[in-house]
Amino acid sequence: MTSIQKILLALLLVLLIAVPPFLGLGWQNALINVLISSLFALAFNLLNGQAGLLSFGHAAYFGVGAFAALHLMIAVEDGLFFPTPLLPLAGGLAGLVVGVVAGYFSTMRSGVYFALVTLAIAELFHSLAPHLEGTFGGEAGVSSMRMPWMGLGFGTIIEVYYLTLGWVVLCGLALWAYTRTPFGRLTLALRDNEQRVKFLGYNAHYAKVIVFAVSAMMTGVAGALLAISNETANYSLFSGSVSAQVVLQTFVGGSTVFFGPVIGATVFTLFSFLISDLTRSWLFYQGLIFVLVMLYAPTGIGGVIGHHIRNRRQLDLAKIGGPYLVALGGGILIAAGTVFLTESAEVLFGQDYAMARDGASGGFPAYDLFGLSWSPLNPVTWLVPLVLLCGGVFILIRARRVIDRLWARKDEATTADMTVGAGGKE
Amino acid sequence: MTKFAFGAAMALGAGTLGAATSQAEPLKIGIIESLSGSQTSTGRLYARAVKYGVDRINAAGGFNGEPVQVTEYDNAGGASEAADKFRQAVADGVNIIIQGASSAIAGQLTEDVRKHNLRNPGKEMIFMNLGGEAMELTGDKCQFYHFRFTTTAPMRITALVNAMKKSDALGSKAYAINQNYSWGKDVQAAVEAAASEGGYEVVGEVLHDVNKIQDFAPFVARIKSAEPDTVFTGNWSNDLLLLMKATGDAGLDVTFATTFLDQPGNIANAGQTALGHYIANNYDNAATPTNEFPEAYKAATGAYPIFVEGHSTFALGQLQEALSTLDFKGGDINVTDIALALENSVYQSPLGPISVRKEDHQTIRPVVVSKVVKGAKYPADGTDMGFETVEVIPGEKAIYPVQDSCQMKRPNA
Amino acid sequence: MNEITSQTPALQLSDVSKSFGPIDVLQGLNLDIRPGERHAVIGPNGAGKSTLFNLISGMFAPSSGDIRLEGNSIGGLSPHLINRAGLARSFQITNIFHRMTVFENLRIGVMARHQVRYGLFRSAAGMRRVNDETADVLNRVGLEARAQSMAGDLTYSEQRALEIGMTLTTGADVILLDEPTAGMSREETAKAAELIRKVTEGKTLLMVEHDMSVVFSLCDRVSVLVYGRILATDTPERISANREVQEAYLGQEGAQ
Amino acid sequence: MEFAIISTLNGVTYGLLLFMVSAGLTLIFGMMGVLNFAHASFYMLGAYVAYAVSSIFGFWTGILVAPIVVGLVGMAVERFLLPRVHAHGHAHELLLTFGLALIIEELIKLFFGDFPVNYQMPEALRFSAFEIFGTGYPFYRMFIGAVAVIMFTVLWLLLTRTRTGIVVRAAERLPQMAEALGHNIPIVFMFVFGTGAALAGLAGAVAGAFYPTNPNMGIELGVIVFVVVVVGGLGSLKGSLVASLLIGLFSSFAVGLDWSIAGMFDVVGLGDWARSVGGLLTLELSSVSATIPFALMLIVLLVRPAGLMGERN
Repeated sequence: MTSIQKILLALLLVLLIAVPPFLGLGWQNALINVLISSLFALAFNLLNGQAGLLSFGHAAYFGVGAFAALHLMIAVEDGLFFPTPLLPLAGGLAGLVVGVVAGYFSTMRSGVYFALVTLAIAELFHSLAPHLEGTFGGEAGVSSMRMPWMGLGFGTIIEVYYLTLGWVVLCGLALWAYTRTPFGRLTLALRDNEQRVKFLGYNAHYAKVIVFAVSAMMTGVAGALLAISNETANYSLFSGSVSAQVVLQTFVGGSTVFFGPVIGATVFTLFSFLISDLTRSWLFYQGLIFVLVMLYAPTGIGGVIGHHIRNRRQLDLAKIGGPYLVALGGGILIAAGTVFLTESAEVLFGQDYAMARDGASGGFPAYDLFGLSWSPLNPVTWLVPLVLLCGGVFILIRARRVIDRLWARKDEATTADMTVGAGGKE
Repeated sequence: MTKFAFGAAMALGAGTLGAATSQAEPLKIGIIESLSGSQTSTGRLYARAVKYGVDRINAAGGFNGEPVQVTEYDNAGGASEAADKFRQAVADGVNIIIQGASSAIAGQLTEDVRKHNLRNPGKEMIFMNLGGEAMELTGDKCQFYHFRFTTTAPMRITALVNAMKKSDALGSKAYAINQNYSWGKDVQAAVEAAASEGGYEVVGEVLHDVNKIQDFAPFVARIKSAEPDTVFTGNWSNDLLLLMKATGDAGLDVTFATTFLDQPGNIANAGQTALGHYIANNYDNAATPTNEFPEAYKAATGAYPIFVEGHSTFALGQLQEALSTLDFKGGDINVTDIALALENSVYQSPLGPISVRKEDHQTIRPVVVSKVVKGAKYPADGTDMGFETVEVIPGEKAIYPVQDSCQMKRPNA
Repeated sequence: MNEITSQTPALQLSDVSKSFGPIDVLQGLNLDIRPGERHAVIGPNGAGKSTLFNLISGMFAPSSGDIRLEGNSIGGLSPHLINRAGLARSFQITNIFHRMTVFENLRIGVMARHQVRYGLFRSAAGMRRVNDETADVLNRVGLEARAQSMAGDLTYSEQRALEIGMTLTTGADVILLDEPTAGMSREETAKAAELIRKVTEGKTLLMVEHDMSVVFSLCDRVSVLVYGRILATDTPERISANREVQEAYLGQEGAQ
Repeated sequence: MEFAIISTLNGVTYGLLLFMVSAGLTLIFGMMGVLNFAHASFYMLGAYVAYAVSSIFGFWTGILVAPIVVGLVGMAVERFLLPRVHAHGHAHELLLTFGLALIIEELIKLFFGDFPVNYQMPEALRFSAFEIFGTGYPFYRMFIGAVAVIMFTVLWLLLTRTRTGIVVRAAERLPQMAEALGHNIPIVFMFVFGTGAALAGLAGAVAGAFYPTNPNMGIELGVIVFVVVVVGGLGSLKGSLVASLLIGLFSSFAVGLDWSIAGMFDVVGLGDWARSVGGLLTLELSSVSATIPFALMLIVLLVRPAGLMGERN
């Protein structure tokens, strides 16, 4: 880490400690979720980004960690002496144990086959858990209550927030430190060229099991933090959508940059916090964002930022800043057009509108959107998104050409590597 | 510096919370529903009905001198998302939360409410459970601030058995096929329990995975070999549709006694296969003596109440009843008082009175038993079929004894 | 070196066969490599040279026969165990960690030797002995100027040098080099041969090599592998005079 | 006996349906090495397109149009989207299709709503083909089976007997070589992907009229189709057929069998002990029949990753 990065990180930490008490409960809660999903994504990316093993079943270890912490919480509620702030240890331990076993089997395979083994393991958990009521509490799940400890009640959201923050920072730094250890370097080597690692005297399978187990352990801690925050866990934690969510967040954030997954987790968590109650199509937008990132910035947001930082000396910000702003404007126009069309479709194909049509005896009555009334039969209604889309695309293409040219000029000057296709494709 | 900021912030936070309660306070209702995910369709119907109910309260002058406010939260069909939205609702100062589409989420929310109330005396919340039918919600998990405004498995099965026996449709051999989770198990237990009353023998029962079976033909083969007259099933959504279609395709001649056949799309999808089968539910348009309520609902929302909207509206009506007995004179809202008022309220629904049983906060409510026929008064899904009321079983007859596991702790007042 | 080890072959293959399905790639191979000798395996394409290396280094298990490293059987062991027993190999197609620096490429190997294989609780940057030794190997293969470059960015001959360097890192006494000069210019080849001579000083070397000039300048003995059998093993001079070999191999090579 | 015969019949037709959906996935993976997560979405898209078309132009038009539309969508995906991420490896291709699956599902919800739509087979097809042990056997089940069998035969012949098939298989193994021989490989791949998608679309159009057509049908079938393809061997058409039938038969028979691990312990007299332990040991096979395929998939992946019929790589 360079000193600038260290200062930025410290600044972020100060903000995370000092600001939340001034925020509303909703934001405090949202930040807890951001922290938990950040740790989850970091742990997942240890396996995905560092070791090159794409897991489609990380929900299994997340869920196991949550249930383990919860069972310990129940024991504490029943009188066992155990400090509440240390509950995530149970999640980490459970994640580690399950991770060793699952890792042993899944790392026998690589590539797509590895992904499919992890998928199958998670599906086994998901389909068996509701039947094992003793452990997983049927479909209702198990629940407990945080017990006070040393004068801390753990009843308010802010207390849970600080507990979560402490654990996430601790685990995040541990994961970062991991990349600096000999084994962390070996993990990278495994991703690059597993065969050569074997011929250098390492048991590659053994090494992969350890990476898997560490990842599962940290995932378990994240699960435990969720359990502590929610005070319940049910079998849906094992569902494919949980595994999928962490994959989406990691890749949107950027799997090649250590803190990239945190960006993805933050963006997605806040997106759902801010948007999910506003529009029913938020999952559509989320999928769209993911696909666009995959197509135009395969290294993710973190990858693009990293690319710019790496080339900051050669980049003339004064020159390239303008076109970037223009491109951003184009992007906003396209987004506005897309949102308009999506929300219109939501209305026009919705049940309410069908009823309104019944009321208007089959005609096409006007509908309300963004505080205005639009008539489906009026060409203006469709001209608006069309103009937005076409204008946006036109501006974006023009801006990209300029940006590409500026980057190309920079490349001629330096012959530096180009890992990202083009910087302007954000 | 940080410590100071922290302390100051705490003081500030406490200050604002205290200040917010000093002026006329509106009653806030939060709907934490499945507005995305696989149960979206049901979640949206609940949300719509609740809004209709709130509109009626507001049309009658609101409460505490302010209109009742209602906010929708999307729990995406997941319990942990629901827990998350619950905290959001707490942050927004919600007094009453409402959910209907999922038992599992109801289980989560009732626990959340219980813990919240323990930790925040004086700022209690009520959970109005519109659709979580799991027995444990009024058993193991029963608590003072949870109210269930729907039936449970024993109520529906008792009603089915009574009505079908009376109309000679029950037969002497019954089969139970259900989903392998608490609801399905509750139904199976209720079918066993009602055997002597209904004079039938349970010739077979099976539990299957929830929403994972694509092909029900093997189950139909198994049912057929037991040769039942009536098949009881608590299945919903695809599990019900696929089961009925497979039965129809096999030409198996049995009568289905169901609980969720009225879910939109079912009748259309099942087609002719659906004819002659029975359902017990909270409400059906055809069962109302006058068409006043369905027409009023349609006028306001654009559609008849066809699935869960009826009983959800009644629940809000009951809340209105309860609120009408209270007057906080524009001051702080005392949620415990609302809960106490709810306990004493009786709502005269078009189908009969609905009251709350104080011991476990289960509502004592009428259950409608209907049969799918051609040319019904209210055709379903744009087909020529619909439900015809067989009998409305009054609440006292449908209700079951309080579960022993319910140890409700009442507020010390 | 004491008496016994000097008598025991560094590497000994007895009656080794390998078949893939119906195809017999190697048939009843016998080969003794003396400690400290430089030994080349030559032969036409498809003779089974790569398979031979893969059997010795543990990528495949032999179908039958025995392979001994300094007297201990290693046939069928997994690659990492064979490496730990003291045998390292390079690859014909460059097989390095492309997205890591040159220094780190070498350090992975050095770490293995220093029993910090799975070290999770220390900093990699703080391991002085490991880093010193890595720097030493780096110097020996002449890549000190490129230490912090990404391995993938090196020139081809630099990558080949790195490839050789990596076989040195684990401290093995027996080194297998698979066509270390393949694809190099004449000039580069000469340099590479010199490098190999220098870095394998005091070690046992077994190499597959096509370039006869390298074989002649570097090796003590040569084995000729044709259609899965050893045709002859002798000094380079005598091998080149062997008529059978000329017919089977050199003639063919000359005709190309 | 009656149970066995009826279960076999049911299992075979269900297996054939699974094959219909998995055939396209197998084709795409076998030829191009792309594990298409959006495949089940193509299946769902097929059902919805057929529904939309058939409500205006009739059932058979719908069956005909759906695979064409879905096939075109597939070709567009292969032509315009996949190449963009190709350089980043198979993982990114897989993630892209995964994102597409999310989008397709949400789009369908946007336009068709969350409820099942009323997509029905014509009344003329709704009759019993024959009667067995007093139970009618629906003709449409046989129709689904027949379509699957035809699909298999045609694909098999196409791949092994025709010039195109040989080019496609050559293109998979040695793309540069095939290209050098004058074949337009991008076009070949585009058609392979399009065909795979069209097959899924056809399966959706045919099966959607029998099973409910709703926005969850993709997810529900998707996972099981993965199981089929893995168990059969990624890329092996024959393997998919065998695995489909195997899983179809298994699901069918498991329903009637109240086996549990505790029951097996009875044999050695430990049944009561096992029942007292509970948990996993007392789960009945019939109630967890949806779990077994995943266990099967796991075992196959670990013991024989090439699947039942796949070639070892």
